[in-house]
Amino acid sequence: MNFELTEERQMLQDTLRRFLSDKYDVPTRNAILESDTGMSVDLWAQLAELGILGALFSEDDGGFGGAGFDIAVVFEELGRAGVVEPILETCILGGGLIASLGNETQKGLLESIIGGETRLALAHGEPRSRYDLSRVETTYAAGKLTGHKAMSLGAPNADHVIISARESGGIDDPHGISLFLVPVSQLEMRTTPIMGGGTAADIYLNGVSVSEGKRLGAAGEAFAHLETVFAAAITATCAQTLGGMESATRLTVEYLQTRKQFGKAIGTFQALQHRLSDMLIELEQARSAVIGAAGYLGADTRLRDRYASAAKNLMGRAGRMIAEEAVQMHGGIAMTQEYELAHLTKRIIMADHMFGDTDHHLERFIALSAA
Amino acid sequence: MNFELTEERQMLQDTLRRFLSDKYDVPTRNAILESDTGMSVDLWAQLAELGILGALFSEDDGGFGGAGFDIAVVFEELGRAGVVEPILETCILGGGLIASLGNETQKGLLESIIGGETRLALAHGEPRSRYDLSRVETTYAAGKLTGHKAMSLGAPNADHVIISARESGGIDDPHGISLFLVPVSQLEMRTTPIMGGGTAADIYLNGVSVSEGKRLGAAGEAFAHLETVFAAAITATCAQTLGGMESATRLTVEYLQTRKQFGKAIGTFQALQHRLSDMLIELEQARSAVIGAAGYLGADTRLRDRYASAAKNLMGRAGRMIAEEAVQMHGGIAMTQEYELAHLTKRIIMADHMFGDTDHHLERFIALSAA
Amino acid sequence: MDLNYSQEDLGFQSEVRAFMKDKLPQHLADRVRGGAEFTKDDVEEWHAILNANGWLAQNWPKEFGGAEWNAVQRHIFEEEAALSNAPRIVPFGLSMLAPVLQKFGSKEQCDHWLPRILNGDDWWCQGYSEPGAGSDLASLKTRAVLDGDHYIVNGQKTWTTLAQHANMIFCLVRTNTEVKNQEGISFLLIEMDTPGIEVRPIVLLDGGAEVNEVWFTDVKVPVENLIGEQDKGWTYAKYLLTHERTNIAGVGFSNAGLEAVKRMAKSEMSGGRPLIENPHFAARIAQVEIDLMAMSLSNLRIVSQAAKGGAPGLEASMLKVKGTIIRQEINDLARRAAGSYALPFASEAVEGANEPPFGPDGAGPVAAQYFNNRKLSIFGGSNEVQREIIAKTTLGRMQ
Amino acid sequence: MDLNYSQEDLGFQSEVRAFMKDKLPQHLADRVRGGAEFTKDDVEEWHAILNANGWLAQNWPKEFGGAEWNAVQRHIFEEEAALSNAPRIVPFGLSMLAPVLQKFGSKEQCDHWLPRILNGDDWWCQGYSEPGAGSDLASLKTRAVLDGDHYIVNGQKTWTTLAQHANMIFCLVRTNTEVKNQEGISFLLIEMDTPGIEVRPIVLLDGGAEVNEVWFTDVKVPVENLIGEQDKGWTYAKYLLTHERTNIAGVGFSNAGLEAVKRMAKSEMSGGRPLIENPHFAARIAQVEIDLMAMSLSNLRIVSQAAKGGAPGLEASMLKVKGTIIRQEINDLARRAAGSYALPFASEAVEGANEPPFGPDGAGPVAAQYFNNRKLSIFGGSNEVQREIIAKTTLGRMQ
Repeated sequence: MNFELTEERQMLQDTLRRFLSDKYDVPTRNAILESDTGMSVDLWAQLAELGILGALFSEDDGGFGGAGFDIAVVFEELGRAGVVEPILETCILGGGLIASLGNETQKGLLESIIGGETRLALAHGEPRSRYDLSRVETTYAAGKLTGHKAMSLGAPNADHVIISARESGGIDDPHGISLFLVPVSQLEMRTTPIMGGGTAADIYLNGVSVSEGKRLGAAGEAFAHLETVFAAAITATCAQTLGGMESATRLTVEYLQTRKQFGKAIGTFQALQHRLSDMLIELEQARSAVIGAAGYLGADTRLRDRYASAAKNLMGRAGRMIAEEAVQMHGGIAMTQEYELAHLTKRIIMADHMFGDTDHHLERFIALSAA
Repeated sequence: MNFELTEERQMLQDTLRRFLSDKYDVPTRNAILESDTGMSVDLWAQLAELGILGALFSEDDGGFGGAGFDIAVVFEELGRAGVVEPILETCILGGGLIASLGNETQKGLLESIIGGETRLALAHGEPRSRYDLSRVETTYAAGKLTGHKAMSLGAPNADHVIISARESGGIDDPHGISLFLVPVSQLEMRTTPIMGGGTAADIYLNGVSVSEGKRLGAAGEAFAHLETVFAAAITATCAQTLGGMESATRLTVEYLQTRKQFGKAIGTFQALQHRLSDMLIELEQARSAVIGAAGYLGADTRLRDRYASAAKNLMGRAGRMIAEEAVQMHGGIAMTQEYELAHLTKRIIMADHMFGDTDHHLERFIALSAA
Repeated sequence: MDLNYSQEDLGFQSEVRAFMKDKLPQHLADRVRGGAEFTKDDVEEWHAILNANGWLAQNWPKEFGGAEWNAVQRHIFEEEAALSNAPRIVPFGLSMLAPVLQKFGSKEQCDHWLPRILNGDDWWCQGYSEPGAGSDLASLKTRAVLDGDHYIVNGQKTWTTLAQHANMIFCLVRTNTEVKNQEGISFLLIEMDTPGIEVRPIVLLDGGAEVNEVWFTDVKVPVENLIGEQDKGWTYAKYLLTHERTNIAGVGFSNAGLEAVKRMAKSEMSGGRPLIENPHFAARIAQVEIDLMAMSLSNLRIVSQAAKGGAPGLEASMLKVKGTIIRQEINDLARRAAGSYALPFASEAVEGANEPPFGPDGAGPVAAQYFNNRKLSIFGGSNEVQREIIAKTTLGRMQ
Repeated sequence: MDLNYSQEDLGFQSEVRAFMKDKLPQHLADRVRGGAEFTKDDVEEWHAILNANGWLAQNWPKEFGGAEWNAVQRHIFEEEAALSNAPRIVPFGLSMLAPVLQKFGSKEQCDHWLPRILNGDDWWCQGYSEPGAGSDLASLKTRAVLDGDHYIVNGQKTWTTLAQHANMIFCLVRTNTEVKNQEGISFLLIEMDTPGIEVRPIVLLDGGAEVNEVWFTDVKVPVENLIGEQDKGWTYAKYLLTHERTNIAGVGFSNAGLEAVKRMAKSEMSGGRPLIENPHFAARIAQVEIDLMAMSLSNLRIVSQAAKGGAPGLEASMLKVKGTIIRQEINDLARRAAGSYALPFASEAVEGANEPPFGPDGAGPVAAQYFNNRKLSIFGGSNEVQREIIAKTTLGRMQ
């Protein structure tokens, strides 16, 4: 039993933290948020150069990490700084699927992903699927993709989108789902910035011609791989949310120390002290939940998914509590877009709408516990 | 719209409050709790004489009340004083069923109930029924009752027990349930004092001979009447719990005003002030919930049951919150049996185990809302 | 006790229902239902419709052209308005400034300003909050110095709602620095186009810009725009704050919000069934509905007490806290119901753009509303301040 | 990072498991599972079994006959003990007094008292709390006045756990009233059969009598029973309080408690199905289980830090608060699971009576445990005191 980071990961954390505190300050981020694309291509290149993207891939895939704790370390730092670039979409989802399913040609993309030249997205959810991973109505038949994909994260900035479609089986059958790697130029999409930064798109597939060669892996066999990258995506999201919660708590502590009302620092008010201590306790719970998800990411699927769902449920609850309490204890200033906490709050809360929310993962945890 | 008590009910409230504050002080109650029967026959006679039992029956049945707000006023006062005598069991359950189902002979009992000479109990729940009102495994066939009744409240002190049994239908069919009025001498029971005061018994019906003449109402038609008296019993329990919550809150306010720590009254500590205000807010919620249950007790069954279930669910949550916070803010003293709060706390919490708990009524509310 | 409305109240309720049916323009109701922000024109249109019916100044005495409704009638109107998706009445002139004018203003001031409020000639905003003051309102620093027949005002107000639409602002200003905080404050009416006033929008975390900073640099205000006596403004301010508390529980908003959540939960699917049949989501809805049912009764209890002349004190604070908890919980349920369609940053799309929102009906504004309504427990006397009032009123003085 | 035990720790775990299997008497495990209270004999039996294996004094240095386990080993033992339904080790002599003796006691005191603790010759209780002191421990009033070679002790202690079994008590007493509260306190060992001592049981709200008042009237205590220096007792008391915090999270108890709830929920029926399949009950179980999983990892993090010599400060307070919240929530679930069979007042029935409890297996003690365990957040440094420590440590000094 050991809860210390390896030297390499410690270095990764230090490097990334220093880089982001130098290069990703609040004005920079606000400029990115207001830009047309909602991301910085410059920063993307620098992160790649720094090896941050490579840390998310195994050595076999051309990286130097890729384990649960690598993901946790990187995304916790991204979350602390409120980074909005589509790293999770590109590396964890897109890259993860190519690494696990791609043939040699398709795997060729990994180098340019790690190098920062290519970005990917996954289009899996649909208007009626909510968070159910196996519910896919989009079809692939006679070389054409037909359906409607909902809120594909990062698609507006991706070069290729991986699209899930059903080739056989009933509407919620885990078996029969395939993935196709489609250049973004072939897709009709309606894009939107999302609350808390980043972009997403609804994708309308009106019989888009896609050759069988674009399929990732065997026909109808994608589900287990989707589950695997979702487990990693949940870990990454939870770590990112943890980072946001840390920053929100830090800002709250500083505010309590400095803001005065009725002639005293508001941190001297006992009611706020007790609420702060509850925030700190939940923050420790959240940290442990992320450690659990990361530590069991490589374990057997039931153990992995049990810890992943536990983490996502706990982050949903603890994240909401910390975000709301941080705002409330700040008062009006936290309501303004320009104050750092506003951005962090939005990221913490909106993470609940990605990869299954608090309730979804509670149900999944119950199902996995009964199994 | 009018939220003031009628003059008569105001008088009833004043009379009962004065009587209980004179005659039902803590030493008296503790003596009752430690007595073999767990109740005071003297007090019972005095309550009857005072007209308290009569206030729970309509004029047609020989009383002078019986409406929702009569029940609410009486039981709120009983709850404030932590009265443990089986008034609910005798008047609301037993008396209520006889009034609504009894033939002329059976209704003859009402006078002696109101007069304080007869006590009743209902034996309906079973080990596997939990809180489902229509689930009855006990049978009545060939003149014999066979089955096992769980935790019949007040049965040890009753003269007659009303026993539910199935004469037809499936195990959870609302139709097919009958009620029988059985002298306690005929019953084999195992009795126990209950947490928070009062008594209960498991009743073992090993083919007890009961003539058809003991049936209340028509064969198999008791269910709707059971629902009606349960709605009244829920209203009474909620009002009683409200009274307990009022007393628990009052004790907490007094304690905060007088108890000193670190040289100051603990009521000056802001964290406790804020928690007290949350207790007070929930107390108002609870008061409104009781008003809702009482006010709609005579309405159509869906409206009645919706407000009854809403009240029972809210009392379960608010009651737990107030009981636990009152104990926590008192500290050690509240853990001692002799302190008044201990008794009130137990009554508040254990009410959650009568007539359906917080979760049961949440489910019932959902079902009634969907209907 | 009687939980039902009197015959008279029922008659009034029918009248309000008929009015909403006949007079509320569909395009306004649609905007409310869609969660849109309101333009100045929208508000002025609705105010004019109400005024034509004599229903705009609901709590004003008849002598000033008001409807003089009692608390129960106001409650009925608010309930029906929320269920009909009527726009909210903008309160700054009507229910904040007007009661102060009527109680403390001169006859000239009343004659001049009150009709202008009714007719929509003036759009008022409120200059109370200042940066650094927060819940400690009396520590305000904006100075007004008497100079002949004018005050010269310097300082800054903040969180000024809809100042971008306003041509008038009523302000608390410090006219005396030698005395204790609460003393030495005056209540001034200021024209927004006076030289030296600058309005800067504050963009809120949901992207909306409903509040502003208002800066004053050597702003000249005629002395006749002083309300009551100089240095006595705190008395008027407190009077205003108690009047601000009408509809403090927001029952109507919660009812309408809960209905919207249920609508979305009926159409959204989860595991092949409507979300509303999911036991966990159904439990969340039921729990907040049960709390809301109880609070509605609490609200009616207090309303009916107020209708008889009782002054709600402690109870108003309790309703504020519980009311905001419930509204915020409903906002949280709404964002959950929308699933991934809560993600779009829809603020601009909602306000006037032509594109329809993403996802199911009603999903467009849910995230923005969730974030925006964090304000409910912060502004208008934070929930912490309310809890303090509740506890201290109950506990009394201790050492 | 590595969430798994080392090979060495796994070996130790097997050893503990084997020990529990072989040496834990069935009748004791049955009593734990049934939620029964323990007699003096039960405790002495279990202590003797552990002592025979060298496992009674787990945290004592080897020189005093201890096992000198590190934090991870202690954690493993606690986890296995809870899962095997082993009785709790009574801590007063072993993990509260002994560390103080070892650190501050004289050689004579160690030589005399430590072996007697191991052998079960003495049963110690703790004389800290006083009526009126509560969380403000240092305001204690029990006086000890030096009179030749004896102290004369007068005063009252309260909440003295299991004093009815004890022949010895260690006490904080005031030896100097001229100085500040924390100064002027001394640490005395007192024989319970000294004339002038009276033990009065306090019946708790669940009917149990595990705590007592201890009254002192002119009790003569030889000066050689003073630990360390006179008036320096507060230092020793604080040292003891940090040592009291082993297993502060109570993970083992929570795991065992949650298992018991699940067992009952599998056998109890609701709507014709096992209660555990009821979505609302399942959600409650899942939520607390998720919280417990996270807290177990927090606990391991702190344990592994402590095993390397790091001193848990803030973290211990966090574990105390969260740990008690979780345990109390599990107690609440247990009473819900039992349904109406939570009603019987079972305290006496459980302790020794022959009649079986009412209702399903395990239902007997659930209500009593729910009420009794309200103490978890009150005693041993209330959760309010812990929150104060957490916040103040984090915020530092402010004006």
